[in-house]
Amino acid sequence: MDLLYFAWVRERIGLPRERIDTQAATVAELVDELRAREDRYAAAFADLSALRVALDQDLADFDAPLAGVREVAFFPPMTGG
Amino acid sequence: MDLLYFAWVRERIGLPRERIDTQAATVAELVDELRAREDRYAAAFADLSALRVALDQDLADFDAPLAGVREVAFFPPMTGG
Amino acid sequence: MRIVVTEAPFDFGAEADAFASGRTDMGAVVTFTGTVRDGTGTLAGMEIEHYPGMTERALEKIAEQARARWSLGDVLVIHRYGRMAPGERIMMVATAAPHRRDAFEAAEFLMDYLKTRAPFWKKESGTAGEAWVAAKDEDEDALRRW
Amino acid sequence: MRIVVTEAPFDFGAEADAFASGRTDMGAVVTFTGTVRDGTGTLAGMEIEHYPGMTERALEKIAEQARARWSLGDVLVIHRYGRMAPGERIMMVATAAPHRRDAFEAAEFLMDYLKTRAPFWKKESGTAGEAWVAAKDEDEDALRRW
Repeated sequence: MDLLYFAWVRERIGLPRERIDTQAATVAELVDELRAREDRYAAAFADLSALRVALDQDLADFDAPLAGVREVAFFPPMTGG
Repeated sequence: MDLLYFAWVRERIGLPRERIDTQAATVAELVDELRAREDRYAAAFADLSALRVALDQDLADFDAPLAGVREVAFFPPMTGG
Repeated sequence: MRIVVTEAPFDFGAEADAFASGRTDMGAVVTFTGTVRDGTGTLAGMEIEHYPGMTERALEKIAEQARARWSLGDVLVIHRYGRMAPGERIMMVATAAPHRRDAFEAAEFLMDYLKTRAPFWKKESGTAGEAWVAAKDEDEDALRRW
Repeated sequence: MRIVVTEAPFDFGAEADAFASGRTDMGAVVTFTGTVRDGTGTLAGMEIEHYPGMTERALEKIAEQARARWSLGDVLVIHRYGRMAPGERIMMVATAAPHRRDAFEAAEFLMDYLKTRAPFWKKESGTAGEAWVAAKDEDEDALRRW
Protein backbone atom coordinates (compact mmCIF):
# COMPACT_ATOMS: atom_id res chain seq x y z
CA MET A 1 0.00 0.00 0.00
CA ASP A 2 1.27 3.48 -0.89
CA LEU A 3 1.04 6.20 1.75
CA LEU A 4 1.18 9.83 0.62
CA TYR A 5 1.66 12.86 2.86
CA PHE A 6 1.02 16.49 1.95
CA ALA A 7 1.67 19.96 3.40
CA TRP A 8 2.62 19.97 7.10
CA VAL A 9 1.87 16.23 7.43
CA ARG A 10 4.62 15.63 4.85
CA GLU A 11 6.92 18.03 6.71
CA ARG A 12 6.34 16.47 10.13
CA ILE A 13 6.84 12.93 8.91
CA GLY A 14 9.75 14.04 6.75
CA LEU A 15 8.85 12.30 3.52
CA PRO A 16 6.26 12.67 0.75
CA ARG A 17 5.44 8.97 0.27
CA GLU A 18 6.35 5.47 1.34
CA ARG A 19 5.23 1.92 0.67
CA ILE A 20 4.12 -0.20 3.62
CA ASP A 21 2.69 -3.60 4.44
CA THR A 22 -0.21 -3.51 6.87
CA GLN A 23 -2.98 -5.73 8.21
CA ALA A 24 -5.02 -2.67 9.30
CA ALA A 25 -8.70 -3.09 8.43
CA THR A 26 -9.59 0.61 8.60
CA VAL A 27 -7.91 3.99 8.25
CA ALA A 28 -8.11 4.44 12.03
CA GLU A 29 -6.25 1.16 12.60
CA LEU A 30 -3.61 2.24 10.08
CA VAL A 31 -3.21 5.55 11.92
CA ASP A 32 -2.72 3.67 15.23
CA GLU A 33 -0.01 1.53 13.61
CA LEU A 34 1.76 4.62 12.25
CA ARG A 35 1.54 6.51 15.56
CA ALA A 36 3.22 3.57 17.33
CA ARG A 37 6.17 3.63 14.93
CA GLU A 38 8.04 6.84 15.80
CA ASP A 39 7.54 10.21 17.45
CA ARG A 40 7.35 12.07 14.12
CA TYR A 41 4.34 9.93 13.14
CA ALA A 42 2.77 10.40 16.56
CA ALA A 43 3.24 14.17 16.10
CA ALA A 44 1.76 14.18 12.60
CA PHE A 45 -1.29 12.14 13.66
CA ALA A 46 -1.77 13.72 17.11
CA ASP A 47 -5.06 15.42 16.24
CA LEU A 48 -7.23 13.61 13.70
CA SER A 49 -9.73 16.49 13.58
CA ALA A 50 -6.97 18.51 11.88
CA LEU A 51 -6.43 15.82 9.25
CA ARG A 52 -8.14 14.58 6.11
CA VAL A 53 -7.70 11.24 4.37
CA ALA A 54 -8.20 10.15 0.78
CA LEU A 55 -8.45 6.52 -0.36
CA ASP A 56 -7.41 6.01 -3.98
CA GLN A 57 -7.85 9.77 -4.51
CA ASP A 58 -11.35 10.11 -3.05
CA LEU A 59 -11.97 11.79 0.30
CA ALA A 60 -12.95 9.25 2.98
CA ASP A 61 -13.68 8.98 6.70
CA PHE A 62 -11.26 7.59 9.28
CA ASP A 63 -13.48 4.59 9.89
CA ALA A 64 -13.47 3.64 6.19
CA PRO A 65 -12.28 0.06 5.39
CA LEU A 66 -8.94 -0.39 3.63
CA ALA A 67 -9.81 -3.59 1.72
CA GLY A 68 -8.70 -3.23 -1.90
CA VAL A 69 -7.23 0.23 -1.38
CA ARG A 70 -3.86 0.89 -3.04
CA GLU A 71 -3.17 4.53 -2.18
CA VAL A 72 -3.86 6.28 1.14
CA ALA A 73 -3.14 10.00 1.45
CA PHE A 74 -3.05 12.08 4.65
CA PHE A 75 -3.17 15.87 4.62
CA PRO A 76 -4.56 18.93 6.43
CA PRO A 77 -7.87 20.58 5.40
CA MET A 78 -7.53 22.04 1.91
CA THR A 79 -6.86 25.72 1.31
CA GLY A 80 -7.03 26.19 -2.45
CA GLY A 81 -8.84 28.83 -4.46
CA MET B 1 -40.92 71.82 -18.83
CA ASP B 2 -39.29 69.18 -21.05
CA LEU B 3 -41.08 65.87 -21.52
CA LEU B 4 -39.06 62.87 -22.70
CA TYR B 5 -40.44 59.55 -23.95
CA PHE B 6 -38.57 56.29 -24.37
CA ALA B 7 -39.13 52.86 -25.94
CA TRP B 8 -42.78 52.06 -26.74
CA VAL B 9 -43.99 55.23 -24.98
CA ARG B 10 -41.96 57.21 -27.52
CA GLU B 11 -43.33 55.07 -30.36
CA ARG B 12 -46.98 55.41 -29.28
CA ILE B 13 -46.77 59.15 -28.81
CA GLY B 14 -44.70 59.49 -31.95
CA LEU B 15 -41.95 61.78 -30.69
CA PRO B 16 -38.93 61.51 -28.37
CA ARG B 17 -39.36 64.85 -26.55
CA GLU B 18 -41.41 68.01 -26.43
CA ARG B 19 -41.57 71.19 -24.39
CA ILE B 20 -44.84 72.04 -22.65
CA ASP B 21 -46.38 74.58 -20.31
CA THR B 22 -48.39 73.07 -17.49
CA GLN B 23 -49.96 74.01 -14.18
CA ALA B 24 -50.03 70.37 -13.05
CA ALA B 25 -48.94 70.03 -9.42
CA THR B 26 -48.06 66.33 -9.58
CA VAL B 27 -47.00 63.76 -12.15
CA ALA B 28 -50.49 62.23 -11.98
CA GLU B 29 -52.07 65.57 -12.85
CA LEU B 30 -49.65 65.98 -15.75
CA VAL B 31 -50.58 62.51 -17.01
CA ASP B 32 -54.29 63.45 -16.87
CA GLU B 33 -53.56 66.57 -18.93
CA LEU B 34 -51.63 64.58 -21.51
CA ARG B 35 -54.29 61.84 -21.74
CA ALA B 36 -56.92 64.49 -22.49
CA ARG B 37 -54.92 65.86 -25.40
CA GLU B 38 -55.09 63.17 -28.08
CA ASP B 39 -55.72 59.45 -28.50
CA ARG B 40 -52.04 58.65 -28.92
CA TYR B 41 -51.36 60.09 -25.46
CA ALA B 42 -54.35 58.29 -24.01
CA ALA B 43 -52.98 55.07 -25.53
CA ALA B 44 -49.47 55.65 -24.19
CA PHE B 45 -50.72 56.43 -20.66
CA ALA B 46 -53.57 53.88 -20.56
CA ASP B 47 -51.96 51.70 -17.88
CA LEU B 48 -49.77 53.51 -15.36
CA SER B 49 -48.67 50.24 -13.77
CA ALA B 50 -46.78 49.56 -17.03
CA LEU B 51 -45.02 52.94 -16.86
CA ARG B 52 -42.17 54.49 -14.94
CA VAL B 53 -41.40 58.17 -14.48
CA ALA B 54 -38.19 60.07 -13.78
CA LEU B 55 -38.01 63.68 -12.55
CA ASP B 56 -34.78 65.43 -13.49
CA GLN B 57 -33.26 61.99 -14.14
CA ASP B 58 -34.22 60.37 -10.85
CA LEU B 59 -36.93 57.71 -10.62
CA ALA B 60 -40.06 59.04 -8.91
CA ASP B 61 -43.64 58.06 -8.05
CA PHE B 62 -46.71 59.25 -9.93
CA ASP B 63 -47.86 61.28 -6.93
CA ALA B 64 -44.56 63.19 -6.77
CA PRO B 65 -44.84 67.03 -6.93
CA LEU B 66 -43.60 68.83 -10.05
CA ALA B 67 -42.52 72.08 -8.37
CA GLY B 68 -39.07 73.07 -9.63
CA VAL B 69 -38.81 70.09 -11.99
CA ARG B 70 -37.38 70.83 -15.45
CA GLU B 71 -37.33 67.41 -17.10
CA VAL B 72 -39.98 64.67 -16.85
CA ALA B 73 -39.37 61.33 -18.58
CA PHE B 74 -41.90 58.54 -19.16
CA PHE B 75 -40.88 55.03 -20.12
CA PRO B 76 -41.67 51.33 -19.60
CA PRO B 77 -39.94 49.23 -16.91
CA MET B 78 -36.25 48.94 -17.73
CA THR B 79 -34.78 45.88 -19.41
CA GLY B 80 -31.03 46.46 -19.46
CA GLY B 81 -28.22 44.14 -18.51
CA MET C 1 -14.66 53.07 -10.05
CA ARG C 2 -15.35 53.35 -13.76
CA ILE C 3 -18.74 53.66 -15.50
CA VAL C 4 -18.82 53.50 -19.30
CA VAL C 5 -21.93 53.91 -21.48
CA THR C 6 -20.99 53.41 -25.11
CA GLU C 7 -22.31 52.45 -28.52
CA ALA C 8 -19.05 50.77 -29.54
CA PRO C 9 -18.20 47.14 -28.73
CA PHE C 10 -15.83 46.76 -25.77
CA ASP C 11 -12.89 44.40 -25.40
CA PHE C 12 -14.02 42.09 -22.59
CA GLY C 13 -10.71 40.21 -22.37
CA ALA C 14 -8.66 43.39 -22.11
CA GLU C 15 -11.10 44.98 -19.62
CA ALA C 16 -11.19 41.85 -17.44
CA ASP C 17 -7.40 41.56 -17.56
CA ALA C 18 -6.78 45.21 -16.66
CA PHE C 19 -9.38 45.36 -13.88
CA ALA C 20 -7.74 45.42 -10.42
CA SER C 21 -4.53 44.16 -12.00
CA GLY C 22 -1.44 45.11 -10.03
CA ARG C 23 -3.49 45.25 -6.80
CA THR C 24 -1.99 43.01 -4.12
CA ASP C 25 -4.70 43.66 -1.51
CA MET C 26 -7.65 42.24 -3.49
CA GLY C 27 -7.95 38.46 -3.31
CA ALA C 28 -11.09 38.12 -5.40
CA VAL C 29 -12.35 39.48 -8.71
CA VAL C 30 -15.78 38.64 -10.13
CA THR C 31 -16.97 39.59 -13.61
CA PHE C 32 -20.41 39.26 -15.16
CA THR C 33 -20.97 39.59 -18.89
CA GLY C 34 -24.37 39.77 -20.55
CA THR C 35 -24.66 38.82 -24.22
CA VAL C 36 -27.45 38.97 -26.80
CA ARG C 37 -29.13 35.60 -26.38
CA ASP C 38 -30.97 33.80 -29.14
CA GLY C 39 -32.61 30.85 -27.42
CA THR C 40 -34.69 29.77 -30.42
CA GLY C 41 -32.54 30.65 -33.44
CA THR C 42 -35.05 33.26 -34.66
CA LEU C 43 -33.35 36.44 -33.48
CA ALA C 44 -31.81 38.74 -36.07
CA GLY C 45 -30.55 41.32 -33.62
CA MET C 46 -31.27 43.65 -30.75
CA GLU C 47 -31.40 47.41 -30.38
CA ILE C 48 -30.87 48.99 -27.00
CA GLU C 49 -32.27 52.45 -26.29
CA HIS C 50 -31.17 54.44 -23.25
CA TYR C 51 -31.67 57.80 -21.53
CA PRO C 52 -28.42 59.74 -21.95
CA GLY C 53 -27.54 61.54 -18.74
CA MET C 54 -29.83 59.55 -16.49
CA THR C 55 -28.12 56.29 -17.50
CA GLU C 56 -24.69 57.37 -16.24
CA ARG C 57 -26.28 58.90 -13.14
CA ALA C 58 -28.23 55.72 -12.33
CA LEU C 59 -25.22 53.44 -12.85
CA GLU C 60 -23.03 55.64 -10.67
CA LYS C 61 -25.64 55.60 -7.92
CA ILE C 62 -25.91 51.80 -8.06
CA ALA C 63 -22.11 51.40 -7.98
CA GLU C 64 -21.89 53.80 -5.00
CA GLN C 65 -24.50 51.77 -3.14
CA ALA C 66 -22.47 48.61 -3.74
CA ARG C 67 -19.31 50.30 -2.47
CA ALA C 68 -21.10 51.51 0.65
CA ARG C 69 -22.43 48.06 1.39
CA TRP C 70 -19.51 45.75 0.66
CA SER C 71 -15.78 46.02 1.21
CA LEU C 72 -14.74 46.60 -2.42
CA GLY C 73 -11.46 47.72 -3.90
CA ASP C 74 -12.87 48.60 -7.29
CA VAL C 75 -16.02 48.50 -9.43
CA LEU C 76 -16.38 48.60 -13.22
CA VAL C 77 -19.60 48.87 -15.24
CA ILE C 78 -19.67 48.97 -19.05
CA HIS C 79 -23.02 49.01 -20.90
CA ARG C 80 -23.62 49.39 -24.61
CA TYR C 81 -26.57 50.85 -26.49
CA GLY C 82 -27.51 50.69 -30.18
CA ARG C 83 -27.60 47.66 -32.50
CA MET C 84 -26.12 44.30 -31.56
CA ALA C 85 -26.09 40.83 -33.14
CA PRO C 86 -26.79 37.51 -31.34
CA GLY C 87 -23.78 36.48 -29.25
CA GLU C 88 -22.44 40.04 -28.98
CA ARG C 89 -21.58 41.30 -25.52
CA ILE C 90 -24.06 43.89 -24.23
CA MET C 91 -22.45 44.78 -20.93
CA MET C 92 -20.13 43.76 -18.12
CA VAL C 93 -19.67 44.47 -14.46
CA ALA C 94 -16.57 43.66 -12.42
CA THR C 95 -15.96 43.79 -8.67
CA ALA C 96 -12.72 43.40 -6.71
CA ALA C 97 -12.68 42.64 -2.99
CA PRO C 98 -10.36 41.21 -0.36
CA HIS C 99 -12.74 38.23 0.04
CA ARG C 100 -14.80 36.30 -2.49
CA ARG C 101 -18.20 36.59 -0.83
CA ASP C 102 -18.09 40.39 -1.06
CA ALA C 103 -17.04 40.30 -4.72
CA PHE C 104 -19.83 37.82 -5.61
CA GLU C 105 -22.59 39.55 -3.66
CA ALA C 106 -21.68 43.01 -4.94
CA ALA C 107 -21.67 41.77 -8.55
CA GLU C 108 -25.11 40.19 -8.12
CA PHE C 109 -26.41 43.33 -6.45
CA LEU C 110 -25.08 45.48 -9.31
CA MET C 111 -26.79 43.23 -11.85
CA ASP C 112 -30.13 43.11 -10.03
CA TYR C 113 -30.24 46.90 -9.77
CA LEU C 114 -28.86 47.56 -13.22
CA LYS C 115 -31.54 45.31 -14.75
CA THR C 116 -34.42 47.16 -13.14
CA ARG C 117 -33.19 50.67 -12.27
CA ALA C 118 -30.88 51.77 -15.10
CA PRO C 119 -32.78 53.28 -18.05
CA PHE C 120 -32.09 50.79 -20.85
CA TRP C 121 -34.74 49.20 -23.07
CA LYS C 122 -34.19 46.26 -25.39
CA LYS C 123 -35.99 45.75 -28.67
CA GLU C 124 -35.56 42.43 -30.43
CA SER C 125 -35.92 41.97 -34.17
CA GLY C 126 -36.36 38.59 -35.78
CA THR C 127 -38.38 36.46 -38.13
CA ALA C 128 -41.59 37.57 -36.38
CA GLY C 129 -40.82 41.30 -36.63
CA GLU C 130 -39.79 43.69 -33.88
CA ALA C 131 -40.81 43.64 -30.21
CA TRP C 132 -39.81 45.42 -27.01
CA VAL C 133 -38.52 42.97 -24.40
CA ALA C 134 -40.94 42.85 -21.45
CA ALA C 135 -39.58 43.38 -17.95
CA LYS C 136 -39.64 40.20 -15.88
CA ASP C 137 -41.31 39.97 -12.48
CA GLU C 138 -38.43 37.79 -11.32
CA ASP C 139 -36.00 40.66 -11.98
CA GLU C 140 -38.05 42.97 -9.77
CA ASP C 141 -38.35 40.20 -7.16
CA ALA C 142 -34.57 39.77 -7.18
CA LEU C 143 -34.20 43.23 -5.58
CA ARG C 144 -35.97 42.13 -2.42
CA ARG C 145 -33.09 40.11 -1.13
CA TRP C 146 -30.85 43.18 -0.79
CA MET D 1 -15.99 21.77 -19.77
CA ARG D 2 -12.28 22.34 -19.29
CA ILE D 3 -10.18 21.65 -16.16
CA VAL D 4 -6.58 22.83 -16.14
CA VAL D 5 -4.05 22.24 -13.32
CA THR D 6 -0.79 23.95 -14.17
CA GLU D 7 2.36 25.43 -12.72
CA ALA D 8 2.56 28.14 -15.40
CA PRO D 9 0.76 31.50 -15.18
CA PHE D 10 -2.41 31.65 -17.28
CA ASP D 11 -3.67 34.50 -19.44
CA PHE D 12 -6.86 35.55 -17.64
CA GLY D 13 -7.91 38.08 -20.29
CA ALA D 14 -7.53 35.61 -23.14
CA GLU D 15 -9.26 32.82 -21.19
CA ALA D 16 -12.16 35.07 -20.18
CA ASP D 17 -12.50 36.37 -23.73
CA ALA D 18 -12.46 32.91 -25.34
CA PHE D 19 -14.84 31.31 -22.80
CA ALA D 20 -18.32 30.74 -24.30
CA SER D 21 -17.43 33.15 -27.06
CA GLY D 22 -19.39 32.54 -30.25
CA ARG D 23 -22.24 30.96 -28.24
CA THR D 24 -25.54 32.69 -29.00
CA ASP D 25 -27.61 30.66 -26.51
CA MET D 26 -25.79 31.75 -23.34
CA GLY D 27 -26.93 35.13 -22.01
CA ALA D 28 -24.70 35.20 -18.94
CA VAL D 29 -21.04 34.54 -18.20
CA VAL D 30 -19.55 34.82 -14.70
CA THR D 31 -15.85 34.60 -13.92
CA PHE D 32 -14.11 34.43 -10.57
CA THR D 33 -10.38 35.01 -10.19
CA GLY D 34 -8.39 34.43 -7.03
CA THR D 35 -5.09 36.24 -6.56
CA VAL D 36 -2.30 36.10 -3.99
CA ARG D 37 -3.40 38.65 -1.41
CA ASP D 38 -1.04 40.61 0.78
CA GLY D 39 -3.29 42.44 3.22
CA THR D 40 -0.49 43.71 5.45
CA GLY D 41 2.42 44.29 3.08
CA THR D 42 4.51 41.56 4.74
CA LEU D 43 4.04 38.73 2.25
CA ALA D 44 6.98 37.74 0.05
CA GLY D 45 5.17 35.00 -1.83
CA MET D 46 3.10 31.86 -1.71
CA GLU D 47 3.74 28.25 -2.62
CA ILE D 48 0.85 25.98 -3.49
CA GLU D 49 1.22 22.23 -3.10
CA HIS D 50 -1.29 19.82 -4.63
CA TYR D 51 -2.01 16.11 -5.03
CA PRO D 52 -1.43 15.29 -8.71
CA GLY D 53 -4.13 12.98 -9.99
CA MET D 54 -6.58 13.58 -7.18
CA THR D 55 -6.64 17.32 -7.94
CA GLU D 56 -7.92 16.88 -11.50
CA ARG D 57 -10.32 14.18 -10.33
CA ALA D 58 -11.76 16.39 -7.55
CA LEU D 59 -12.14 19.43 -9.82
CA GLU D 60 -13.89 17.36 -12.48
CA LYS D 61 -16.27 15.94 -9.90
CA ILE D 62 -17.10 19.43 -8.58
CA ALA D 63 -17.66 20.76 -12.11
CA GLU D 64 -19.91 17.78 -12.93
CA GLN D 65 -21.97 18.46 -9.80
CA ALA D 66 -22.42 22.08 -10.89
CA ARG D 67 -23.52 20.98 -14.36
CA ALA D 68 -26.02 18.53 -12.90
CA ARG D 69 -27.50 21.17 -10.63
CA TRP D 70 -27.69 24.27 -12.82
CA SER D 71 -28.50 24.85 -16.47
CA LEU D 72 -24.99 25.58 -17.72
CA GLY D 73 -23.60 25.84 -21.23
CA ASP D 74 -19.97 25.59 -20.19
CA VAL D 75 -17.63 25.45 -17.19
CA LEU D 76 -13.93 26.32 -16.97
CA VAL D 77 -11.60 25.77 -13.99
CA ILE D 78 -7.91 26.73 -14.05
CA HIS D 79 -5.79 26.33 -10.90
CA ARG D 80 -2.07 26.84 -10.51
CA TYR D 81 0.42 25.25 -8.13
CA GLY D 82 4.01 26.19 -7.28
CA ARG D 83 5.46 29.60 -6.39
CA MET D 84 3.53 32.84 -6.86
CA ALA D 85 4.13 36.49 -5.95
CA PRO D 86 1.61 38.87 -4.30
CA GLY D 87 -0.96 40.04 -6.87
CA GLU D 88 -0.43 37.02 -9.14
CA ARG D 89 -3.51 35.11 -10.23
CA ILE D 90 -3.82 31.72 -8.54
CA MET D 91 -6.92 30.41 -10.26
CA MET D 92 -10.12 31.17 -12.13
CA VAL D 93 -13.50 29.61 -12.69
CA ALA D 94 -15.97 30.61 -15.40
CA THR D 95 -19.59 29.60 -15.92
CA ALA D 96 -21.89 30.26 -18.89
CA ALA D 97 -25.68 29.94 -18.61
CA PRO D 98 -28.80 31.15 -20.38
CA HIS D 99 -29.72 33.17 -17.26
CA ARG D 100 -27.58 35.12 -14.80
CA ARG D 101 -28.76 33.49 -11.58
CA ASP D 102 -27.57 30.07 -12.76
CA ALA D 103 -24.18 31.46 -13.82
CA PHE D 104 -23.70 33.26 -10.47
CA GLU D 105 -24.85 30.39 -8.25
CA ALA D 106 -22.81 27.80 -10.12
CA ALA D 107 -19.66 29.95 -9.88
CA GLU D 108 -20.15 30.40 -6.12
CA PHE D 109 -20.80 26.68 -5.70
CA LEU D 110 -17.63 25.83 -7.65
CA MET D 111 -15.60 28.18 -5.45
CA ASP D 112 -17.05 26.92 -2.15
CA TYR D 113 -16.31 23.31 -3.10
CA LEU D 114 -12.95 24.01 -4.69
CA LYS D 115 -11.79 25.82 -1.53
CA THR D 116 -12.58 22.90 0.76
CA ARG D 117 -12.62 19.74 -1.39
CA ALA D 118 -9.85 20.11 -3.96
CA PRO D 119 -6.42 19.03 -2.63
CA PHE D 120 -4.45 22.28 -2.68
CA TRP D 121 -2.47 23.68 0.26
CA LYS D 122 -1.08 27.19 0.51
CA LYS D 123 2.11 28.11 2.29
CA GLU D 124 2.90 31.77 2.76
CA SER D 125 6.41 33.14 3.15
CA GLY D 126 7.11 36.60 4.47
CA THR D 127 9.03 38.69 6.95
CA ALA D 128 7.96 36.34 9.78
CA GLY D 129 9.09 33.16 7.98
CA GLU D 130 6.96 30.46 6.38
CA ALA D 131 3.54 29.21 7.47
CA TRP D 132 0.83 26.94 6.10
CA VAL D 133 -2.44 28.81 5.61
CA ALA D 134 -5.07 27.47 8.03
CA ALA D 135 -8.43 26.37 6.64
CA LYS D 136 -11.25 28.72 7.67
CA ASP D 137 -14.40 27.54 9.40
CA GLU D 138 -16.37 30.00 7.26
CA ASP D 139 -15.23 28.16 4.11
CA GLU D 140 -16.54 24.89 5.50
CA ASP D 141 -19.74 26.65 6.62
CA ALA D 142 -20.22 28.03 3.11
CA LEU D 143 -20.89 24.50 1.83
CA ARG D 144 -24.01 24.16 3.93
CA ARG D 145 -26.08 26.45 1.75
CA TRP D 146 -25.85 24.09 -1.26
